[in-house]
Amino acid sequence: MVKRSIFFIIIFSFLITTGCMSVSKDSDENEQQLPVTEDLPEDRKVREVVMNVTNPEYDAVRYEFGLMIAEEWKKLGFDVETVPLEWNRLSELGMQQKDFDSFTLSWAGRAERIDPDHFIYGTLHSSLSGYGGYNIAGYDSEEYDALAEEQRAVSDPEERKKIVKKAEELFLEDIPYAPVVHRDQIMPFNTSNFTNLTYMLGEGLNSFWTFMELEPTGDEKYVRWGYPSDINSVNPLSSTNSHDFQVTRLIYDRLVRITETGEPENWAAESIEDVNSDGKTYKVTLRSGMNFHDGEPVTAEDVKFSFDLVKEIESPYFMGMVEPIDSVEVVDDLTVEFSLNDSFAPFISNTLAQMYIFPQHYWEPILESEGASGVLDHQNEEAIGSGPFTLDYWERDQELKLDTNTDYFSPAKVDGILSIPYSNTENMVAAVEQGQADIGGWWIEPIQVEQLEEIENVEVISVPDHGLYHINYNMRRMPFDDVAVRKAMTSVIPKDRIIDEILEGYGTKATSVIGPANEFWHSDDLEGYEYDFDSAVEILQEAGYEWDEDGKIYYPEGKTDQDKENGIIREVE
Amino acid sequence: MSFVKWKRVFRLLLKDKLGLIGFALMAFFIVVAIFAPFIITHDPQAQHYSDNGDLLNMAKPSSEHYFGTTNMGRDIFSQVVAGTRVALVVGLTCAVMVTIIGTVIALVAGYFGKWVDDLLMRITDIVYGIPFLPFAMIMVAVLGPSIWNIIIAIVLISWRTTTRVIRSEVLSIKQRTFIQAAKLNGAGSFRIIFRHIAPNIIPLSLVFGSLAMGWAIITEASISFLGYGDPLLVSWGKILFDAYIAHAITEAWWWVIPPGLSITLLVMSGFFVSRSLEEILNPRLSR
Amino acid sequence: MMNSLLDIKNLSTNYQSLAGPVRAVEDVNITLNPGESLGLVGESGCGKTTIIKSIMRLLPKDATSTGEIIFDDKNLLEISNSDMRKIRWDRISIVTQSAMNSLDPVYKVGDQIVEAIRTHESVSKQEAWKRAEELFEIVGVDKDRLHEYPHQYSGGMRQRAIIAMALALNPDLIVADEPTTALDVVVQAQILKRIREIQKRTKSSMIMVTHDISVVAETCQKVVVMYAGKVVESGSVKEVFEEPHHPYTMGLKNAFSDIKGEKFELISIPGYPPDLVNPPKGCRFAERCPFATDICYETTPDNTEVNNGHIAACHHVDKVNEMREEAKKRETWSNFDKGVAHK
Amino acid sequence: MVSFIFKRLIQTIITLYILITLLFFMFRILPGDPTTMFVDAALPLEAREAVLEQFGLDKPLHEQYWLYMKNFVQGDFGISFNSREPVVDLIGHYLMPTIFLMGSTILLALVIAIILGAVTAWYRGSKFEAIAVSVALFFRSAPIFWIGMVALAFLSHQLNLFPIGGMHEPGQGSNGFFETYFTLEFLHHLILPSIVGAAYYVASPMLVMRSSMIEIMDEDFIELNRAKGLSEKAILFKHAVRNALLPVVTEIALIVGFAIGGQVLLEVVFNWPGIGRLIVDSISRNDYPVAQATFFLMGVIVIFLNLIADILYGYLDPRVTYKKG
Repeated sequence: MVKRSIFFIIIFSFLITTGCMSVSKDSDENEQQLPVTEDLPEDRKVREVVMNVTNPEYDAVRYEFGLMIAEEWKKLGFDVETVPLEWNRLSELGMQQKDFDSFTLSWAGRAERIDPDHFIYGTLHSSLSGYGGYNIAGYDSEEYDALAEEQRAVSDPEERKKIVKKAEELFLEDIPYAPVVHRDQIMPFNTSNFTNLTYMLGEGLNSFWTFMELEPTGDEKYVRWGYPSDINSVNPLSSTNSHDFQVTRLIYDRLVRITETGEPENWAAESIEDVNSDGKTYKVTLRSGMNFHDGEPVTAEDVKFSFDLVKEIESPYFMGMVEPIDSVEVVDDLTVEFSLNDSFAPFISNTLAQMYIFPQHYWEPILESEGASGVLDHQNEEAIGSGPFTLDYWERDQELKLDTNTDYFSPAKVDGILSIPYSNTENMVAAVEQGQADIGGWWIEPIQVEQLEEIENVEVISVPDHGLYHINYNMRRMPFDDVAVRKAMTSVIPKDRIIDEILEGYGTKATSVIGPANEFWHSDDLEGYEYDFDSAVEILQEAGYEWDEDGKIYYPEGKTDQDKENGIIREVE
Repeated sequence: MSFVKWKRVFRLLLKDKLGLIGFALMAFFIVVAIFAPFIITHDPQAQHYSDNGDLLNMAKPSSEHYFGTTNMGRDIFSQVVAGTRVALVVGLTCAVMVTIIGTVIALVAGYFGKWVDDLLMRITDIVYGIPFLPFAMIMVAVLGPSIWNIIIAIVLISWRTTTRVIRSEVLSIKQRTFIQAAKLNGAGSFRIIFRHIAPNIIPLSLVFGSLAMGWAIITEASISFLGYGDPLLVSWGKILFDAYIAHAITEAWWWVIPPGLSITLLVMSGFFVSRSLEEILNPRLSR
Repeated sequence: MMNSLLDIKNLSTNYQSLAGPVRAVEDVNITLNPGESLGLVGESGCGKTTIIKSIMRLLPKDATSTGEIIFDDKNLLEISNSDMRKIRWDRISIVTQSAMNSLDPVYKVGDQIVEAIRTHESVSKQEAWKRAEELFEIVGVDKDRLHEYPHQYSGGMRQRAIIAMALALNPDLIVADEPTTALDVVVQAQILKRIREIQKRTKSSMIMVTHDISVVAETCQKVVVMYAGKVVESGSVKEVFEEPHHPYTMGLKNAFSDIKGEKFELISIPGYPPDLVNPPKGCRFAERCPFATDICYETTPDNTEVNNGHIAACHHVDKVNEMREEAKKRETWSNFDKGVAHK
Repeated sequence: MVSFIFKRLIQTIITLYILITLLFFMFRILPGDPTTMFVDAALPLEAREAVLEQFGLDKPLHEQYWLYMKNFVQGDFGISFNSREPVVDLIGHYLMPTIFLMGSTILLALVIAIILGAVTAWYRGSKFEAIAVSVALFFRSAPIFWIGMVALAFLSHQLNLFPIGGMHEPGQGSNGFFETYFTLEFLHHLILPSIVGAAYYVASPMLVMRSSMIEIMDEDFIELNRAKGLSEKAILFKHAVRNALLPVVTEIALIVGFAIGGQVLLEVVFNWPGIGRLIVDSISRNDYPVAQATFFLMGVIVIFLNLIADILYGYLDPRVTYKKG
């Protein structure tokens, strides 16, 4: 009996495993009509393409719209396999090795990305299409490169904007990646203890200004700032995690800060002067009377030291910012002069507004005794800066406490900040709901908004964002090398449905790379791609693509990916 | 087993209500799994819209959607039904593999003793030292989030319990007179192991097999819950995970309770069945 | 008769089983006077142990006893649990069948004896321990070994330890349930000798449960022979064994070497005891009895007092001499075995 | 006895060595470039290589292994890729909370298990037994995270009886050991996860206890004790439970192994700052050194508790002799 029952169990389990494990039911949607050509040669058939998406834990939105778009592509006759990948893996394959067909990605709307340089140059210039570069699609156009370089050199904003627009037009024509949506930042806030809530483009409630402006209404004077993970390090010199900088920028001061509306504003710098009006030499005068948290004054020497330090130790986050700088000279106690290699339009917004001022007296001894790696490995538990908050303590994965620096030239109105890491967004939202945290510093799911708003004292802010959800096409591979394919695929992205169904209306259609939230740099007359299935078919038909009886798509005559492995036509350098 | 013994088994079963419930529950889930395509009311991955064209998200249970819908407008009832199949495949595959691997290792170690036993037991010790869930997480991270990788990870670890218990049983059986007699009669090792010892420990293996099934299902759910599951496969753990990341715990009980309860009931049926098997097969406990 | 120590009247005990109630003991009557020792003999499964457990009230919960067990004018089947606990060991102690497993493996032997003493008497630990040492002297074990654990003892020593424990409170009645079964012959003899001595010295009554009639012959004055839950013959050892009136007793006698050491051919009784869920209608021994006639299959035999105090339950006590002669022959039993004897 | 412990220690060390080696290979074949997570993707190639070199990731595997073993022996688990803090210090931050939660959970589970196991065996066949066993098996069958979720939703969100997670209310400060772990406020946070965990762990030791009790109750010495006139209570606790405990001791080591997995889920659901969360985070960040060391630590806990359980077993059961090990 026993033997027989084992036998049955084995047979049974194989019966159901060999049958498909996933269960589905055909939906009776109307198939789109495609023109049919009979007797197409098999080798012209377009290979199966892969759409990589993040797994839903990392970002449910990207996962869902990826699946949705893949369905549309299937209707066009492409064999699409959707493969969700864990973020690390996706980032390695997609962003580093460029080993992908297509994948969903989002450029977060950081403050330094308000300046168009990141989108126009950083994600599209051909020099950045190699290993690890941000030009993920592998876009390679001399005409475009020229425009991207030109906008860097022009410092007059109006002039620059025109060039940016030209570049965008060319981008839309070649469509190396498909802009999908700009997702609004939705974050929860508990109004019980604080008022005067300020938030910012791209940063939402995590912005510098939020903490500077909040005013306590009762006895609770420490803002409890929830976040779904802890920071990695309080040493900004070795950190690369953006949340680390959301915390350390409160401790360390910057010469310039980007305002709520996205313009650079002098901060620790009293004045900045483009000495020869050619964008190559800047003279910066510091505010007088600033001190580090240990009481030492902030001087021009510290500023110079900071710039030199990050260059010397190759600080991963800051290194890119100081690249355009040739040298930094101390003019007097409060004045420094920056000499640039070449004029660099985003210098103020992306360099001066990002760099921290590090105390020379603190870091120099470490650099001298332990060298660059000593500085990078330094735990920096005291975190001495000159910013509006001082570090009280940091208990890993428990909490981090900042006290308001009352000597600061523009002190915050709260007594300090408690940064509380949660194990995930769900716990963070629950904490805000329960009034155990005042600010929830992470996107919440649109579906949660309604529930949260019903709760007394809970407010949900929604900020339009200049971050960009998009789909990368790998132009190094067939069939994505063909602009007709990219155009057709882009034309069937159901942006309206994505916004309505996945984002519950909390988002705007992306027409081009620079979103409407970025008011100054956005050009609202660029129309981009709307959902239009028929025109997508037309584009493909005009380019010579054909379909068989099963609605599968075939290359134009004379083209085939059969002799190339995965249709790869260009390797990543 | 003879007819008389069957009768005894049946009578014991009737007396053992929990065992009966266990067998009934398991049979129920197996039927649901086999006929899943006919039971589901909608495609588990399809999104549903209300009459005015809006996405039907987080809808309460209704006659159209028995367990309501998810935040993406998917039918939870159909997802739970579809998840039954995944759970059973994972559970049964793991149970069979764990039982076979665990039993064979135990037989070899227990029978041959000496260095073979020592070696195999040290390996078992090492496997015991491996924290199960983190190991499974790493395995899935290494091999990719597919359900088969999860199964492999579970099997690689779970045989240890079966082996340890069965080995000691083998050791005690080895001492019994009929084994000694078989040895004296010149029976070969292979014959003694598989003809004389194995039949005696198979009942115990079955007990551990049904426990392993529960283990496997829970582990799969846990891995899915931590976000390492197969994102394209509707498993119960995945449904719970979706509910969790959508912050539906407090809002949509219909999304949280059915998959959780399904896991619990199926795993529990495994326990009841194993317990009942144990009582039937081990007269000392059954008296 | 009023001064008898133990008087079992019409005791019947049933167990529950899946197949139905098992009538393990039926209509048993036993009387034991102070200082007397009684042998309870029969094959295993005949209900000897059940009687003991009924006396001690150690039966499983699903078992039921009817009748009376009068001990010291009290019916043990009716007194409260706490009264029963007071009687246990203090008045009736037991030397169990398998001394091997009768000691708790995680406590020292001495502690277990002390525990028994201190449960019933409020004496200090030291005092109790001292008594345990004396007891060990009586049973002939080195008193240092009180500090050891049961697994460090040999089988014989464990048995002695249990005997020592059984004596600890000077009980009125000692029940020895097959005390020597698990031991080898030499040790058996020593233990039996020790038991006899002790019984003489302490003047306790004793019930010796065994399947070995030679043990009874050596140690007891009275004997009760049981078969399949019923008493088939009882009386003084001398009478019962020298003049058995029941064919089963005759057969039993054949199965053991003679009391007086005369060499006999050992003849065993073929067949198996009946199923006690559905016991046969007439005499329970009929199926295995070479002298059974139709009446034996139909009617339960009455107890016949064949001599003063000697009782046998057989339809054919009148033909006893004939049967005794036949029973000595091997063919009587083996022919029957071939199915010649009846039907 | 001493030689037994010695032999077991040697075995343990060998086991640990193999575990360490296994770990090395397991983590080296993790896909994904470890630099992906902690180096900005826009870094020039040279800078990336510098980082690889710094962590010794550019060397051939056997050299990496040698370096790795050397460091392991010296208790140097490297520096976290992520936070650049020495791994040993990092784990130090997370160990205590885990010890407290896991300790209280297992202790609670064992106490309940032993009592319930003994009582259910004693009242074998009663309604109480059926209910107790079913309830224990229900909690054992339910995914721990699900029970945690439901408990949080009901007890914390709806009824507000317990905090929704974490170890302290915000702003408790960075305190000393006693102020951190011996306050009512900490206890308040500890209760719910402990109960949820204990409910999950209780079934196995309880069932072991129960069947061990059932076997023990059939033993002759229990009957003899009854014949000795001991009260049922004395028999139950002094003899039956005491003997039945032995297999439960072996079970403790198993529960710990099992509890480590449960702990991971418990810490995630209850936002507990322990090593369970650390390992989840470090695996998803490809932070090799941390994941490796955390994993190793968990293994060590299990292996050593096995060893301790073995020795304890010998201590509790006088029958065990250590002559042969």
